[in-house]
Amino acid sequence: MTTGPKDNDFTVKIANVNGTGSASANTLLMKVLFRMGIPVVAKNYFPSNIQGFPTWYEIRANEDGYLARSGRVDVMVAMNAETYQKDQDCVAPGGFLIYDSTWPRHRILDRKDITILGVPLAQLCNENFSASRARILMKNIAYVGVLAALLDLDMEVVKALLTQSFASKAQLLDANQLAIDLGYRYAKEHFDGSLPFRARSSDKTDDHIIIDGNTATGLGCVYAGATLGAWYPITPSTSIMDAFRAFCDQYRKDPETGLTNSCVIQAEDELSALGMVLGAGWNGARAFTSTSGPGISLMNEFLGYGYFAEIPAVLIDVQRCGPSTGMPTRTQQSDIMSCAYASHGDTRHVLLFPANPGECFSMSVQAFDLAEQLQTPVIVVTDLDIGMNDWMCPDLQWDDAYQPNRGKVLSADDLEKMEAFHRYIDADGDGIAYRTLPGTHPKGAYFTRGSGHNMYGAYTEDSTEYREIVDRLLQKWEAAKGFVPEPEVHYSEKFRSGIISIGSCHDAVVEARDRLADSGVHLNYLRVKAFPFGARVQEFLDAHDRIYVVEQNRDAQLRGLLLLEARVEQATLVPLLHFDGLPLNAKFLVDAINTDLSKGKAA
Amino acid sequence: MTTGPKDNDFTVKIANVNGTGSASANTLLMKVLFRMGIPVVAKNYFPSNIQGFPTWYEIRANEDGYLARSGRVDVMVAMNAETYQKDQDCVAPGGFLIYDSTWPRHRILDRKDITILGVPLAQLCNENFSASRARILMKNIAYVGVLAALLDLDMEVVKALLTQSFASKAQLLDANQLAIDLGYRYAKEHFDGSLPFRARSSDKTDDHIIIDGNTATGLGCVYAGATLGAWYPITPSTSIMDAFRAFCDQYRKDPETGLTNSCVIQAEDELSALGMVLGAGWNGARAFTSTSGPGISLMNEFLGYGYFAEIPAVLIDVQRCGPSTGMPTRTQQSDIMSCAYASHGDTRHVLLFPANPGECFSMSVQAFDLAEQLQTPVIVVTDLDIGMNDWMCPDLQWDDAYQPNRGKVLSADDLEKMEAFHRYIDADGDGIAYRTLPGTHPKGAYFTRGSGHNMYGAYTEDSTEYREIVDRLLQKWEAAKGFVPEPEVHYSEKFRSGIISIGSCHDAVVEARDRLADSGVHLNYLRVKAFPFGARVQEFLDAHDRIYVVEQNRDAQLRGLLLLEARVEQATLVPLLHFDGLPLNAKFLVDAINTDLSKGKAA
Amino acid sequence: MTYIRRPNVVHPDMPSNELGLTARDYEGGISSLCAGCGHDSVTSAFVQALFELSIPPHRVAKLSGIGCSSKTPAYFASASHGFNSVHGRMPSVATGANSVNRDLHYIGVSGDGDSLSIGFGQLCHAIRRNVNMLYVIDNNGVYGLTKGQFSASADVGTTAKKGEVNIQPPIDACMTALTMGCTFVARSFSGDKEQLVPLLKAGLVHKGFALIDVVSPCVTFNDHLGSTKSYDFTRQHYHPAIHADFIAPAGEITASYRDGDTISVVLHDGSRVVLRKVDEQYDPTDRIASYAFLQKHAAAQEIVTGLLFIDDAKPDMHETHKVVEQPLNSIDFDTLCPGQSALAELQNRFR
Amino acid sequence: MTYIRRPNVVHPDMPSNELGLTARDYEGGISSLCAGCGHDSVTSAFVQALFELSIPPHRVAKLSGIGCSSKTPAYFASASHGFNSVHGRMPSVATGANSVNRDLHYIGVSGDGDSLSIGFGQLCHAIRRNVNMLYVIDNNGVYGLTKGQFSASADVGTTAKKGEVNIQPPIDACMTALTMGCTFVARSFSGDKEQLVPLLKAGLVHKGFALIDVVSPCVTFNDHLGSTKSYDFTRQHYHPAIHADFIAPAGEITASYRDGDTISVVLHDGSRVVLRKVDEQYDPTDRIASYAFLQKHAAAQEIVTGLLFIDDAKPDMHETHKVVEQPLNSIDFDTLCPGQSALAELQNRFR
Ligand SMILES: Cc1ncc(C[n+]2csc(CCOP(=O)(O)OP(=O)(O)O)c2C)c(N)n1
Ligand SMILES: Cc1ncc(C[n+]2csc(CCOP(=O)(O)OP(=O)(O)O)c2C)c(N)n1
Ligand code: SF4
Ligand code: SF4
Ligand SMILES: [Mg+2]
Ligand SMILES: [Mg+2]
Repeated sequence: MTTGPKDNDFTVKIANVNGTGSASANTLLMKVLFRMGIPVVAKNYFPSNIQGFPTWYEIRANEDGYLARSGRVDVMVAMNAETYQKDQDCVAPGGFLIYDSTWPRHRILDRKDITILGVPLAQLCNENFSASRARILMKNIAYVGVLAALLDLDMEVVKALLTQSFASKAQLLDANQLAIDLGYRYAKEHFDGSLPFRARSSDKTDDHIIIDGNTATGLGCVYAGATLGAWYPITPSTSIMDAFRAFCDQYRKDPETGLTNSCVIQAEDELSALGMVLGAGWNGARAFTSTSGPGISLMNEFLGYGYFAEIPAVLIDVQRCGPSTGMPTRTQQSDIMSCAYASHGDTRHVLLFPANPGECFSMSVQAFDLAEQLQTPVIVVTDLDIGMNDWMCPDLQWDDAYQPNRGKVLSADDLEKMEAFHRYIDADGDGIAYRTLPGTHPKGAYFTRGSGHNMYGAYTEDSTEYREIVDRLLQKWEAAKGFVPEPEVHYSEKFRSGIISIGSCHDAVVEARDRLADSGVHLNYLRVKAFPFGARVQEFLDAHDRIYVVEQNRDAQLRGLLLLEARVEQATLVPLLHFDGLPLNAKFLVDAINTDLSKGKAA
Repeated sequence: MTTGPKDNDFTVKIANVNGTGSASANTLLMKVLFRMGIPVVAKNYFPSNIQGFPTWYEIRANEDGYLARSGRVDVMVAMNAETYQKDQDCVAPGGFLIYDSTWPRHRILDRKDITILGVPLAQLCNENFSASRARILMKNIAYVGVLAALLDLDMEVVKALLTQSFASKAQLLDANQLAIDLGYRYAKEHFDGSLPFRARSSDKTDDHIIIDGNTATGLGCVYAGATLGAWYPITPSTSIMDAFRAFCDQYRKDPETGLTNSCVIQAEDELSALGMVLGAGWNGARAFTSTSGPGISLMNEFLGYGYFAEIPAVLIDVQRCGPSTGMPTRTQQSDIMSCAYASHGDTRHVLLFPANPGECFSMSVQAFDLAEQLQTPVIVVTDLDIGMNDWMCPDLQWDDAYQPNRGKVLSADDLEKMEAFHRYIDADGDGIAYRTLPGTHPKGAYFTRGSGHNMYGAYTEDSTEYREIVDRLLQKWEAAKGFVPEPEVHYSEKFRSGIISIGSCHDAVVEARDRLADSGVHLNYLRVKAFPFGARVQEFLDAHDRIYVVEQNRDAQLRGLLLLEARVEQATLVPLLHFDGLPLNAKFLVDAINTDLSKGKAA
Repeated sequence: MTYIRRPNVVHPDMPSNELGLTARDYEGGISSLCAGCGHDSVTSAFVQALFELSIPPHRVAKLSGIGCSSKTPAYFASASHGFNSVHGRMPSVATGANSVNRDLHYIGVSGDGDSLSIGFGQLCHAIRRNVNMLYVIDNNGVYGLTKGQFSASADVGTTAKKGEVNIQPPIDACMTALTMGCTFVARSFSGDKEQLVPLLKAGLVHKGFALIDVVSPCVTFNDHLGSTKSYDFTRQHYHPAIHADFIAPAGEITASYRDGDTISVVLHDGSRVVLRKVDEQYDPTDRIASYAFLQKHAAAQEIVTGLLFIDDAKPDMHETHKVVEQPLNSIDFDTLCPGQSALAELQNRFR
Repeated sequence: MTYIRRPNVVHPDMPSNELGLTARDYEGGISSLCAGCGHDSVTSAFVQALFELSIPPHRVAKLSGIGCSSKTPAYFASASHGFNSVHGRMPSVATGANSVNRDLHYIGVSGDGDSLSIGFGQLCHAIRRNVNMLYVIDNNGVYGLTKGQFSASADVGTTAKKGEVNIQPPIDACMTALTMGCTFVARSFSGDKEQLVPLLKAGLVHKGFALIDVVSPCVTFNDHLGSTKSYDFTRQHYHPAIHADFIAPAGEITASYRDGDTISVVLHDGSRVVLRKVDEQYDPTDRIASYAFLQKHAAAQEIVTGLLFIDDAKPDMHETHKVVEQPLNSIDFDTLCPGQSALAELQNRFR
């Protein structure tokens, strides 16, 4: 589908062993490209252990600004002998493989259609560094030097980045600089010239940042005014709370007293984490928890409670590869269904689906507004790819005029003026009742419960009273459709076929549509941003005969939600499923859609 | 819809206060009718507390043998002054209300279109019994005497039942006999003759028993050879484990040693209960747990584990009214969706849906066979109505030739002969691999895990290896369709409209179809007995243009499953939902279907 | 049902507290429990304790799990917010609620099933965090609401109503609390209001987690002969180790105690708990000794009661987490949100 | 990765045990843990203990939760079945497995996060049931696998790698076990194989729940200065209270001990644990004293090690539940199923 690598359009993949400090080398390389003004995509494939396992890092440089992985490897840096075979296999024909030739491996590295470049990295480092840890670490920095030579990287940028990173550690700076030079010089001396595709300074990254979704989410929670983060550590969501805590320390800590305007509690498990969030939400604070699939499973009971007792709560589910413990360091979108209907009984939850770190920031703020407006748990459903990988995105923006929407909360004054307060009366006809906060006013008291209750908040086992409550909850669900963010739609009335997709599939879909358009296939596109679906999703469904539903799970869960909660025929929705744990790429979609279209023609 | 009460076709409802011993009086009344050969239906509406709350018991006598509640009250015995108003309101015009006229209540009991009969029950009992507890208890027995007179009950049967109940307690027998007589004599003396509808001895209950679903389930687990029951108490499932334990004591206890061939463990919570069942299933025993909605929510994580690690387990979910704690003593079918897809990630579970205690018995046996055949958790999804109410059903049958299907388990001999054993290889092409049990043979060892694993059972984070496993699980899912019980189908090719229903809706559907047929409306009928759906469900869907999907929840969960897992258009499936916590009745369906049909005509 | 509020007719002679409220103002809905249930006595002790402490009812938050015991918050202080959570998970809800508004009084009411089985982990971790709350376990040795199964507090040898004998050793809430570092550990009996009320008061004022394990008989399922949680058995095996008097900050010690027999602990707000030793050896400020005392008497089937251990100095959750004094739920949004200029600056880090 | 089995080349001189197996036969897959991780030492102690006890590997069932520690069952006894369950819920799985086949040896391996946070309730209830198993906590004070958060066993004042100081008081696994009625409570150190191996052996033979809390440093996240679970700190604060020697049924006491300094406990199968007191006052059969001893030394930041408490007489879960001797998973179906005639008779009750 693509035309092979060219200047500012190539993919470098680095195979390494975790625990060897390769992360900083890889980030350095990616940042150099970014600072040269070339859009970059970085994907990290790391193992679910701490040290000694294979790990890969993939950088796509791409002048056109496509943000999905390319699905192709032009340069492989193979630092892990254990995976040489596999790593060699995935290089595109005509590509390059760099390996540590301190120990030559002609027998294994035997492909004839690629160029194999040996650099004696270990030897170079052993000759130049004495400490054993430094020898390991500097090998990695040295390959950055090799790549700098081969790809024509701007050495000023490299230097500036190093200087910035090691501002306060002069010794480290020198060591790193030396390692870079070792690699750079070796390459310049032993390989003639650079590769046929190179990095050239550009201007496509102005007003952009590099950020991962979890950091952006943590930041969003700070900006939303959250004061309690309660959580239990789990990959790949852990860095959300790390970020929240760090930003609270930065922005909310009184330097004199050392006291902070917020609280982060590491709960004993996920049940407890959500219990804390519900307690805080009931008590009038903005509170959230972050977790991944297994946590969502454990939170089922409390999620149903939050729905039925109508308590605001924000959850972030950073999806990973299921089922069960699955592959904790691989990505998937397979919690969609379980988030939507978590808990026994007739229960439904409002979901938001960010597609990138920028949306993680804005949607985490929206989530708090929605949770308080609708008095219900709201789950921001993201994934490992968005959450833990470094993404390029436009600068985050904040509107200082923003004030949080706290929903229908009665003040002491309101209560003072009222004859009597009843918790679950639908005064406004939108299915949303007024609530009160503990401690506000004696008239505000009510008894929150997950057992049968009537409009007045009293316990009931009466069929009619029960129906009034659950029917109103449906009405609230309808109201929610008007509050949640609208989908992103790219639409031309000429076309009767389309794509519906979700979350981190977005960039692959964007790229695939362009490639398909190149070959005359035009597909409209809707990206769902929230559940329940609103009117614009329905319009899109109505307007098309054939819609590819692109998502990253085995069981077509988004398609399932559409069948359950919108008006559409099964045959209209063609599932396009990618679920091997790696992020989606455009080629997969282009191939799948072309195959489907040719089947159509053949029939 | 019905033509009012007549002989052997009437409904008596008794309103009382719980904790006053009314249960034995009510059961006595029901059993008298049953022994007179008249089919009966009994529904108990009790509160979620222990003492002092309103409680109702409804008996429908019905020569035709319909087993749903009638949705009508012909005779109300109003023993609870607190609910007089409400109880009076629900009597059908022309009906009767009996109350304790020790304290006359002409002001409240004022309906002119019904006959109000006062019996000074308290006074009669106070005059004849001295102990205060006896006075309370005997009031209840006394109204059975009143009803015996009014309904022409066979006093020989009454006497025989009493004698049997109090075989060893002569004093109690006398007291009860006296109380019956007091009521009987008062009625004979003060009311002229019996009611216009009476009980007449018949022969419609031969070879039938009266049993509740939970008892039948517990018995089924004994017959299936289950040796571990691990559970956490929860209404309305508790009596399953009570029954299992009692039957084990009866059939499996060595009278000499007092030791039992099975183990019942009251776990500390539901997570633990399912953990125990999985541990035992892995270790080669038949093990089960019983629970209700909140328990299913808590078991989500372990259910996903069982699915992915492929461990047999049997769960019984006795559904109650949700969401959240909901109404624990009211019935609903609202866990269908959450059972089907419990747990995060792409997870699916095999479900069985009994419609009555007879099927609770047989399906709990089937559940163990399926769980071991398919090496996966199987959930028997029943409900409070089936589980806790007394149902009339044909005698349970057992085939002594039955041998449990233990699935693909390798013996020590098998292993001895094998070169090497690998846990997840699909040798037979049906998606089901061979397993081994701990302790059998050194060659059988493998490592069970919920994290990514390959065909050999080894840990993996490799995309291809992961896909092999989850794709095979889908294949197994397909295989399951051939193993699960087929639906019950009543079918005539002439009709293009039908009903699909599930579980305890069955008897109301049967009756509704007859009534609709009376007025010329003919509907085919399919009752789903299992999930996944097999070919016969698809056939039925294909054969109809309009199908009413009858179920007891708000969100049309069965209809949802059909949309997700079968080929059918949304418009074909018309939801007919009853979810106020009371069991379904035929009138509700007849009315709803007639309304729908007349809408069709008007359009 | 709980929406039937008691008629609020106040007898003119009814005593009123500092807020001008009468005990009636601390009552709640009519109980739905069985007549004679121990839990109802605990409820009325709560009414009295809250009344005597002159706590504004709306400044109290009542939380519970699921069970007969967990229903009782509906039966006192109807002008307080209540949170009847899910089974066994109240401690986490209370922790979260407390974390964002440290200025309310938090009362948790739970049962032995709720706290020692399904909720055991949460209870222990709330104790470990020293969440500032009063946590009462209405301990009847059975699951009342699900009709009488043994709970984890059922003693070895106790019999069920139908005769079954329990062989599983019990979990002792007080010993557990001591082991988890609890800062206020007491045991009492629903039938002894004189002992219970001052304990509730002290627990309400104590800064940190105050656990009171109240033996509270279930008349319907566990009050028969053979039960070790019946009224009779409890009365017979009652061993008050230490008696606690609660004295408000302003109050004076009116009663005079002999030296050596009393220990006086000053609470953070200046109020005092005066502990009168019934048992000579007892030192309620020595965790190890208290534990040993409990173990020894448990082995002798004695139910040791009183304020068994107190330590008012340990940091509570807010101090441990270094959180500001002001309730988090009342901090201005503008204080919490760093705004656009901070965001712009921050992002230079991300280039 | 775990499917890479070590080459099974056996040195001809390798000692073999009663079954003719060598230590190699008790090894497992190659560890994926960090070089130097304490957990790997525990693994090798398991290899030695199992080898020395001559337990047929396939008669062992290894169970674990989730964490670095919970991965280790894959690294020993590859001829044993393993069950790597979900986080914190291994005790229930082990309980269920044990309930249906009492004839296997059950080994649970867990971490401090797995056991003392998410799994705390399950652990305590498995102890309470006295499930016959050996349960080892690889205790490093942090969540290794999720990269170094403090666990519930982190001591007050210990610092995280990035400098954060823990203020939350720890949960002590041994004190907890004593409080829950545990029948075998020990503490050891992954760096002291000489102490650990006999403890593992005794724990494997003990009838009932044997808990061994093994301080097992995390070299990656918790082995720095300031950590109280580092190798250095542990060595410096190590306080062996009592040394346990395990003696197989047939064996003789070869070493001679002075009277008064040793206690010998005979286990149900005739084997013996001989306890040599390092600390004069120590009595490992006195639960109350052990607890007090632990508390006292914990306050002094001393890590008391050895077999802290043993009681081999308490009924295990099978006895409590009055279950037959024969493993339930091997009982004939015909024995279990009452058959049609019983059913027919039974139903007369239902008419
Ligand atoms: C998740 C869940 N499991 C089980 C139940 C059923 N249940 C309700 S109350 C209760 C036990 C209550 O016992 P306890 O806490 O001792 O209270 P008591 O009724 O004895 O006062 C149980 C098991 C439930 N409500 N939720
Ligand atoms: C339900 C669930 N929550 C969270 C996690 C993430 N998680 C994996 S291991 C672990 C902690 C492990 O700590 P510990 O038991 O001490 O083991 P260690 O790695 O320190 O040996 C956590 C929180 C998980 N796997 N499952
Ligand atoms: S069942 Fe027991 S605990 Fe529940 S209300 Fe009745 S007496 Fe109290
Ligand atoms: S992270 Fe720590 S606990 Fe985990 S393997 Fe490495 S050293 Fe061991
Ligand atoms: Mg109780
Ligand atoms: Mg750890």
